Amino acid sequence: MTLEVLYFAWIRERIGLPRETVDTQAATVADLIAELSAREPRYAAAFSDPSAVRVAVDQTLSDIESPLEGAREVAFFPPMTGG
Amino acid sequence: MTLEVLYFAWIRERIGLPRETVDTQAATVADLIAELSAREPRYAAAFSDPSAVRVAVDQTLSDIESPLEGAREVAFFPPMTGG
Amino acid sequence: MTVRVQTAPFDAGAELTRFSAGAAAGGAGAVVSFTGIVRDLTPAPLLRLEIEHYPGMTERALGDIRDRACARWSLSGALIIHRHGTLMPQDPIMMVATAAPHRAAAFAAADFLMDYLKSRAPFWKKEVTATGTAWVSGKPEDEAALGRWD
Amino acid sequence: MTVRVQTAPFDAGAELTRFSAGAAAGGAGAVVSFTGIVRDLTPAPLLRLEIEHYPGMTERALGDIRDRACARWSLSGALIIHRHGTLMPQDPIMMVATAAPHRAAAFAAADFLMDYLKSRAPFWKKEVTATGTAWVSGKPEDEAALGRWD
Repeated sequence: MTLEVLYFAWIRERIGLPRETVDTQAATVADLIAELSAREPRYAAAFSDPSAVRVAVDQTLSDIESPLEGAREVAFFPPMTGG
Repeated sequence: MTLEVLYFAWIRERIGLPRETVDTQAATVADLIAELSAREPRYAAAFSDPSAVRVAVDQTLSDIESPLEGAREVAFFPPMTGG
Repeated sequence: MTVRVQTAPFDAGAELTRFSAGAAAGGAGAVVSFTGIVRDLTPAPLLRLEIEHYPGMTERALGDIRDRACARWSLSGALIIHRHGTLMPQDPIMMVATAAPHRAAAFAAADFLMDYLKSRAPFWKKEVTATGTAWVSGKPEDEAALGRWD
Repeated sequence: MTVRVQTAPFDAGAELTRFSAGAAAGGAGAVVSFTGIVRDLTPAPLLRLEIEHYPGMTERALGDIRDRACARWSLSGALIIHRHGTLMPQDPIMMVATAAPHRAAAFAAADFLMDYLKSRAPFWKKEVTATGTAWVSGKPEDEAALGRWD
């Protein structure tokens, strides 16, 4: 499966890029995080504190257990600070 | 004692004047209402439902038990509808 | 901390712009405004609304309401404008604006000002239609609402 | 029922004037507005605030927040404007406005919109000072605040 993976705010800065295309068999968000974290220290650093990471699957706020089947876009970001 | 007595809204309309000077020995607001109501039917009509009447003594919201000693201005009006 | 009682119409947007500029310069992070508008709810079309008030007591009551709000919350600013005289449907009747470092205080203070204005400021509204006039009744729940702030 | 996401500054007062005119024509008796303003609270003077957002999801989230408010209260109108990009101290960051027949609904809906905007709209703020930059932390109580509306 091919996913567009987006990063925002300090997660984007820590990983060093705003988006990338990822070819993966990850079944859930948790699987995808584990797979990315295993790649390089900068990914591991970005995902080191799961409580500080929020995720959207196809632009809908989701959580670490969310399945990725059929998904096209996954975004990782810190808690939102709008308003 | 000489009091300026003011009337507002439908109390003013029912009594037929906006203010008058009243010479009275009334000790409380209740005494003053009784004294005015005894004068003429239009006063009695204005004060017939005490729950519909609010009073201010010297421009401070008061109640029927409030003493009038030292007061200069008493106003009668229906519940306020500001805002 | 302005209180104005006037017959002239006012532009709530222009007032908000002026108020917010002062509040921002004073360190506010949050500005809340409320505007009350004349609605046409009478059985016959509303021709106009006439608002009577108690000169002297009005200014005193509004100043007292504003002081209570300022004592309760740390506000960067507070504004109350209330019209009296003859108003037309869709005219703004009154507005309040509050500014504070944080939004919870700005919201609470504006809500508080409105609760007090409704039943503690000496204004009375009369609706005039082609078929007659009627004084707007004070609602018991408006007076009861003040209990929220005890 | 307007939602705007923009880099350009906006004039909250001019927006309120336009919004209120439409609301009054639509029968509203109550208009509430909230404006959020950039504050200078950093240890070193704040040079600017940079707001990042998630294009696509932002519009979707704001539309969803507005729809929830409209489903919950009978509103004559609702407006959300949120800036992104570079903002200066004292700039308005965002505003919401709500219009309803009665004030309780207008107040509650504006408060609700703000609670949801704070932790459900994908914006992130970065403070830039002469001595460095720092991302503003989301507050756990902002996410917890949504529980008020369950």
